[in-house]
Amino acid sequence: MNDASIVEAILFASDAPLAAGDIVRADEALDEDRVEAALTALRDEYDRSGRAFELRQVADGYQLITRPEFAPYLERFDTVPRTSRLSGPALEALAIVAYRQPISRVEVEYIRGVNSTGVIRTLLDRGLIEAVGRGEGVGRPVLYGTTGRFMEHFGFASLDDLPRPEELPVVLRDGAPLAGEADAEG
Amino acid sequence: MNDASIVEAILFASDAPLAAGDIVRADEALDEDRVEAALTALRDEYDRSGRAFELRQVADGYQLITRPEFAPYLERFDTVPRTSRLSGPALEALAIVAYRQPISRVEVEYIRGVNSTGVIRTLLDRGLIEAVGRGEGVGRPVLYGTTGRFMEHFGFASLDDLPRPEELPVVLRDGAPLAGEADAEG
Amino acid sequence: MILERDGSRDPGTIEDGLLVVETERFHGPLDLLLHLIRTQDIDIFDIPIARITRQFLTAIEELHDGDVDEAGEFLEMAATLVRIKARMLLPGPADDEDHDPRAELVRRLLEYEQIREIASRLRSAEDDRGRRFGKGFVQPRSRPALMDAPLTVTWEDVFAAALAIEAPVEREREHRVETRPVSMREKVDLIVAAVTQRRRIEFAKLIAPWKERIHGVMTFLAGLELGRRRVVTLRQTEPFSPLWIYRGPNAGIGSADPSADDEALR
Repeated sequence: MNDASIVEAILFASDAPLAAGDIVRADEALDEDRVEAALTALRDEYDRSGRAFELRQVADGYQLITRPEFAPYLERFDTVPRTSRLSGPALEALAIVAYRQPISRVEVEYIRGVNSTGVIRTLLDRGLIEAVGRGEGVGRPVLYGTTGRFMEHFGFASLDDLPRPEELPVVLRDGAPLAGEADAEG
Repeated sequence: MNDASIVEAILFASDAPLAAGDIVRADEALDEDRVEAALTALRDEYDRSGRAFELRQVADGYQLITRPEFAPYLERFDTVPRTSRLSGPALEALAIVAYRQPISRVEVEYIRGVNSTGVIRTLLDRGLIEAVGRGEGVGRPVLYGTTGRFMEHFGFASLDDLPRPEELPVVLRDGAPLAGEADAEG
Repeated sequence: MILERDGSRDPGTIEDGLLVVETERFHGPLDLLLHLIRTQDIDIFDIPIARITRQFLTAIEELHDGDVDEAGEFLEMAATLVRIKARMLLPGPADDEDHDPRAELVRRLLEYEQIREIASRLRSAEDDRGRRFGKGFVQPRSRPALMDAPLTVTWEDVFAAALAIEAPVEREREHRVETRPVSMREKVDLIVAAVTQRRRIEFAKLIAPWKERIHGVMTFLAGLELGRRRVVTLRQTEPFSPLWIYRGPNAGIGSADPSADDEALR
């Protein structure tokens, strides 16, 4: 049983991305270097042999995932589970949390200009954000941050995959990316 | 896009077995003969290239599944949880059980606003909560409370030590009415 | 009220020189304001507050069926715009470059626009990811022996989760509060009738019969508009003291011509 086969079996049987550090637990003989080498070998092999799926890095984990060109065929099947898209308001709130984390609900609401209790609840329920601490000040508000599930939902390998404020067409006059001085008193 | 790749993508992404007659739906150009030929080609290819998974025919159709010889690795793997942390929803459910015990699953769900079967299962598996009795009313629901392991882990000598109850949201305060009871059990 | 913005449709149309906007298409007051500014090629650093305020008020007057909370957010913004407009008319020590009353609004608009751009990038990433599918069938496995697993959760984690829990009644309240639409016109008539009868009236009295905030805001806006047209005079001796509305020099002029009123109130 070679390393690559073991790693393949584990990725194949997993319903969530796995980090190299998780995969090593499959066997005492494995270590992270060997797992990384096996992952590289698998990635090359899937590409070379024209598999319909590929090995992809997401957040700090790896997963097997179909290549995008098969989407039109797969969308015809009820037995192929699909993740539902987020609503516009939910995406807006999520964008704010992603760039300004850790951030309280009230701050999100100030930036959006509208009550955001419902969308924050949705994002929490979908595991895209989580409570990461508590802020200073009155009521010590819960602060939110994004999760690994967030990375997976958008297919980001790391936070560096998020669009950078400076490459967006819209910038503040002084070029400061999303000035952090917003007081949340609304 | 060859037939075998399309069939592979579909079997990979489907959460239920598919018969050749189902798979033809993927593309107008396909027919059952071509699908059967693709299935045979895939089976041979997986065997020849030593994949950790195989094409298996079950009662309802075809499925991709890891080969039995990898079971020991998967089992080993399964015995080690992926994370030593609790998810946000699990933390929330634990907080509710801690402050409102004894409490039924339905009441936890009422407070959280979402189905909580999974997180309660996790907390039970973690040994942080346990069944402590049965409630009144229809179905006499199981009531949960925290365990000795919970006390030990968080370093509490007694439940009266749970800190800062005065800061809690009203719904978690001792004696606050659980309005969900009537609905949930009616 | 919050519907998906659909990029393929233009949510605003120019009609008789007025911008007609369906507020339902917008995620909130900032979204609407940005739309007004961007579709008219307005320099965001030099917003013509009077014009934008007029257009914004026109847009939210069409907010008839929205629920009260949502309307409140638009009205709050309307009040902010009117406040900025008023501050710009007043000469004073604060009236210089560094203290442009519009500065904070501009900062918020730009920040919001940036967020909107990021959200649209996230949408493309989501679409890309949506074309890739993970493993469908996963073999059933034995339950992990979690009891023996390490656990690094602290009590702070649990307590933070406890504090984040919201009252379930809030979430359950899904029924919509039906409110009669409140128009500026009706508030104008109310104020005019009041000051015709007795020369002056306290603002608080005018809004006392209603508990919804929308009545207060609309009455206040109507008062400001009538003040601008000098139909009434607003007096307040010091901040937070009672606000009095007096009959103004132009009382009785113009109200004879309802169409002129409508025009002025747009």
